[in-house]
Amino acid sequence: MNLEALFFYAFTTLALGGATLAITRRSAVHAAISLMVSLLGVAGLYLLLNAEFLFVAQIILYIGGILLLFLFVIMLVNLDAGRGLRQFHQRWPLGAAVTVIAGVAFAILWSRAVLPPAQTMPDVGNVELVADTLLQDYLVPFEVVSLLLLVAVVGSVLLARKRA
Amino acid sequence: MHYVAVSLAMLLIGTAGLLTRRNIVIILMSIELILNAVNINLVAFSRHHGNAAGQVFAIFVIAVAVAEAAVGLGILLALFRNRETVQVDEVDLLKW
Amino acid sequence: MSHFYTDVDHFALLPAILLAFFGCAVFLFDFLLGERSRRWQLALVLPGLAMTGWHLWKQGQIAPFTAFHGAITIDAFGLFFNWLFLLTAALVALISYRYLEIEEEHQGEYYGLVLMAQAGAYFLAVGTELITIFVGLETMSLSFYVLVGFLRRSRRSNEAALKYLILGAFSSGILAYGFSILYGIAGSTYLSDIAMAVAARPAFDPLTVLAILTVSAGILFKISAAPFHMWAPDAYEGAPTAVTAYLAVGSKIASLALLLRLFLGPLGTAREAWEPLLILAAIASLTVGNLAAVTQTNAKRLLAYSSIAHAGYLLLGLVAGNATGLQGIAIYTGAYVFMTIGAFLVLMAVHGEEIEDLNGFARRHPGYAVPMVVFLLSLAGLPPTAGFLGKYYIFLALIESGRYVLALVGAAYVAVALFYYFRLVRSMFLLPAIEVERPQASSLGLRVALGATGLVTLGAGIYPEPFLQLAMRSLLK
Amino acid sequence: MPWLTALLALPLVGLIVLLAIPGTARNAVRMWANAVLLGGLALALPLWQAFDRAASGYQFVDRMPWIPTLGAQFLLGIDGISLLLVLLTSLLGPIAALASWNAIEERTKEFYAMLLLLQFGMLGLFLSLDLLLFFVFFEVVLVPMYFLIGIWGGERRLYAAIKFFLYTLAGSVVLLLGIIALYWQGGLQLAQPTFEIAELLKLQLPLDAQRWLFWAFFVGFAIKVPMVPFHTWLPDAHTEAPTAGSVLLAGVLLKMGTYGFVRISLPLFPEAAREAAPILAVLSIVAILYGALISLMQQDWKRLVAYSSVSHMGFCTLGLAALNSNGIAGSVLQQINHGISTSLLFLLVGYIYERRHTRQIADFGGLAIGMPRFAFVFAVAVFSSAGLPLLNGFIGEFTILQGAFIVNRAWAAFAVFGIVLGAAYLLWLYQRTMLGDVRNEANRGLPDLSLREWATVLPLLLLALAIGVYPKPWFAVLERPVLDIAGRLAR
Repeated sequence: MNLEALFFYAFTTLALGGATLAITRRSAVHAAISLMVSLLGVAGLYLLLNAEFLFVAQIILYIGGILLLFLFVIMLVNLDAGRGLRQFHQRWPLGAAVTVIAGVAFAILWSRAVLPPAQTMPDVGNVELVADTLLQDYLVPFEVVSLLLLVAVVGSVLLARKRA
Repeated sequence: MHYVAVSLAMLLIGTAGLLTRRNIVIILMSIELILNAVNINLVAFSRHHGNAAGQVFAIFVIAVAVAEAAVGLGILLALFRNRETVQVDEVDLLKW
Repeated sequence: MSHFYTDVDHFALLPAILLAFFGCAVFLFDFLLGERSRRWQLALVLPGLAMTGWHLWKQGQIAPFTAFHGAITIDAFGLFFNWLFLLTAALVALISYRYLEIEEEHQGEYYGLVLMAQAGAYFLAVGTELITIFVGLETMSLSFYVLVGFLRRSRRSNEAALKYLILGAFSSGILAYGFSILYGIAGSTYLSDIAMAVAARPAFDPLTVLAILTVSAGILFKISAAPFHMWAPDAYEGAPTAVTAYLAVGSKIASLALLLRLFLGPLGTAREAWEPLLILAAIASLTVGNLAAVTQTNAKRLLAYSSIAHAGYLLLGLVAGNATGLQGIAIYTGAYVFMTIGAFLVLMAVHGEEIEDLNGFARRHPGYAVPMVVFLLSLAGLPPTAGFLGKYYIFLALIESGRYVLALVGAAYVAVALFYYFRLVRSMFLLPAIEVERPQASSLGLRVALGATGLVTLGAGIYPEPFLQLAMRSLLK
Repeated sequence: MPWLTALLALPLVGLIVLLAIPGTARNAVRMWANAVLLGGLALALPLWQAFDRAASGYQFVDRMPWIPTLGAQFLLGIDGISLLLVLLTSLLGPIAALASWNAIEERTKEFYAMLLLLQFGMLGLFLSLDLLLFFVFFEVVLVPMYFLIGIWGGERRLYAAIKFFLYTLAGSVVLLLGIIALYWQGGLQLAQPTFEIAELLKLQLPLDAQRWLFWAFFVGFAIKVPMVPFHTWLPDAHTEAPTAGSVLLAGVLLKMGTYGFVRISLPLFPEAAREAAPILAVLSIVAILYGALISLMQQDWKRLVAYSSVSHMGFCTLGLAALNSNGIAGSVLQQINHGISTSLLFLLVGYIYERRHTRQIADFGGLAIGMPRFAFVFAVAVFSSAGLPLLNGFIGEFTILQGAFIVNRAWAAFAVFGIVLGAAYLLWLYQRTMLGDVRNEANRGLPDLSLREWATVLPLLLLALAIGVYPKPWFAVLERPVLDIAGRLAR
């Protein structure tokens, strides 16, 4: 087994294991920590895929930003006081069944999928490549995403601020 | 394409979490898992096709994830304020 | 300007820039002036919309053209939907003013978010590149999540927003997964490239099918078609009524634009794979929407279920797949904007949400009750109203393409729809009022909007020719 | 201004002016509405003189573009069949309005507004020669009738109103699909797709298409008539409606269904009609007998009249099912007759209800003693409805029987049995209410017909007598169009 495969399986285990734990833990704090493990694993996969920029972005944005947000809210609303309550809602078998059916169908379709022939990456650094693509071909979404973030900021401030 | 399988597994775990859990914070985390599944796909295809479009897409997906999490948690806080003594777990929203 | 950002690019982006600019201006005024900014809000929003309209009109003079290497295509299709967004936003802005005062949530952010949502929707109509579309969709959706939860002190509003956000984000995730597959198929995010790649694949290619499944699930969610409709009744009921109107109209037709863009564009060659899916979704929507609406006691919920049924009719237009079907969709959506906003604005005037609250309303306020009858007849699809024309075209398209059974199913549900719509009429006209006068959320803006929606709904039914001409020119590509 | 357009526009203009009158000025509202409807009658009556009986095709045609994109026109015109129905509508409108003068105390303005809107819809339906326009008017009448029943109706008005609306609507959506399909077929064959009936008559429809279309139109019209399996809305609607509503419902609205058969189904789909004729005939005979038997059992005066409508409309559809000129001419005339006699019956029931506030037959008896004039008018109405010679009902039913007899003797035989039953329940009704001693003191000293009430019943009485004694001019009007239709059917 070569080194890359080893890393792949290691990161996959982290990603999927963390994800499974995240959705099954009773405590929200534990779930958040499992989620962090999972996201780290995904970051590792990005590294294996030569996406260094995303690897950094994943760690800084997700683990630094989003998870912190989650933990902050969990502390604020003291979720763990509700630990004794039911963790799954009543119709969970229905949700699980939908997931399983979709999973089987998707797996079958994927197993028969044929991708177009592979191409090689241009021989420039990943960050330069991403930057070029982003600013040349994807200028519009780059501009629109500023609106998105503005809405998110205004919205979350509006909703979370104390009553006037 | 092993990465695609990882992505699918991630998607399903996220979906399962979203459809079965009651805790809203964990449901929001499930959405993050789903978006990560999308990103694994995008980055894997990006390498397969030899262009960076997928990675750029993934950046935007991360931005969207940040925005959704921020607004989602903002709404959660507003809700919590309105029912201070009540546990968030009891907000049995996803009944259908 | 650099070659990254040419004059044409700027011209194509201008309406969105204007919307964003005025949206930011509203945010800023509110921040700087606080209470004093109130009277300026509409004075910012309406001119902003007017300027946007002016630029849409100028775009129409030279359309079709593409910008940003094909990421944006300004064509008759996109312009048509953008005009509808513009009308919707203007009507919503007009009817919101007094409502927000009564709810004591009168804040500038509201109008800013309305404009931001419209800016996002702009890219759903003209975007021809997946990332642009996705970011535009999310901008719109996020604005709506916040708007639904705008009554921060109302628990129902919070819960509705949270539920809407969770299911909306879920559907966005599924949609993004579908987009990732489309990127996997083509190696590009531009719709033109994807179209070629999909066309080169065999029928029922597994990857294409996967993409269709996930993309259609995501978009059906957004247009609240069954079986992905479960968020709609709660979100509609919990949201402030003005937002419910915006949600029912703006969000739905923007997502419909995306649906058409994708399923007639890049996925058009895979029709045999998605047509059965959409037929099922259409029938399910008609059934769930119409049958569930019958038992509702809350007027907003009733309209929510009925809007699920309307999604079904719109899908039938796409299923028919001929030029008549597309005209039908254009006419239907055009009528839908006016009749739906009209119905919601009357509910706002009543300032009540239960059907009982309407009891005896016609005696006290015939000026609102009579137009409401017109809106409801139109929603049900009876002549001589605009809604009849939409249904007429959809049925014609189905018959032309030999889908008689679907036409019959669609027609049969008209009678069911009339039954529950007329429960509102029954309350207003036939039942005695049970309590004292409620505060009536009437205002100049509301009356202007009522006049406009009423006139169009009835006028387009009695003399439809100009409206048909407009719709014909817009969707025939 | 063109004649028919003016005739159609009058109630609408009247309605708009009415809205400007303050609702508190009840008498002004009443007078205005009556004046408008009488004006309409004055405008319609000269048509009878001006109408050219020898000419084939449509007369007084007004043609204006309406929706060129669809090929729909604003196209009005009449032939002998629609002439009679337009005249009937123009006559019953003012009668219904006048009959409501004292009956409607509440929401008077809205009531007359609905009446005018209803008149507009009814006239439009009989005048339009464009299918889409026809359909629009087919639906337009539903809304005012819904309100007439729902606001000013009896105890179960809410139920009856929505039941009426839903039944008719369910039929009309199928009718719409039929119209669309016909339009589409027309688009395949004609240079320009159109809704114009005269153009669509030129189509060569394959039998298969004819069948589908015939049955689609059938559902729409049969519910409106109503033919037997679809009749259950009628007793409720009639019983609960206010007098004016019942009069117009029975007198005019039911005819929309039979008129649809004559105007559209029979001439456009002759082969399918020939195939379907036995089914139509059987349904008609069932309606005749079933309606009559149920009428025999009724305890409620108005409900009895309502069920008698089912029976009498059965004659109209039986005449159509005969597919020959006798049957069709008899059917059209019988539609007019039914409009006259049933309206009379409903008016009289309404007047007695205003006096006694009950409709139970058992509560009455011996009314003839205190109200001789009322009893006289009621007698004429009953005889007319039962089809006694020298009155209008006899002529219509006799012609229909002739037509049916030519095709199938059994049909005629069953129908004759229906006439006997009809005479039975009507005369029994008369005996129980008018004759004998006054058993109930409340029935003593009731005021007889007032001048206003006389004004509403007299024109109908005279018409009933005129048609019965000298039917020739009426058949003369019908001859051309009926022969045209019968000719198409015989081909």
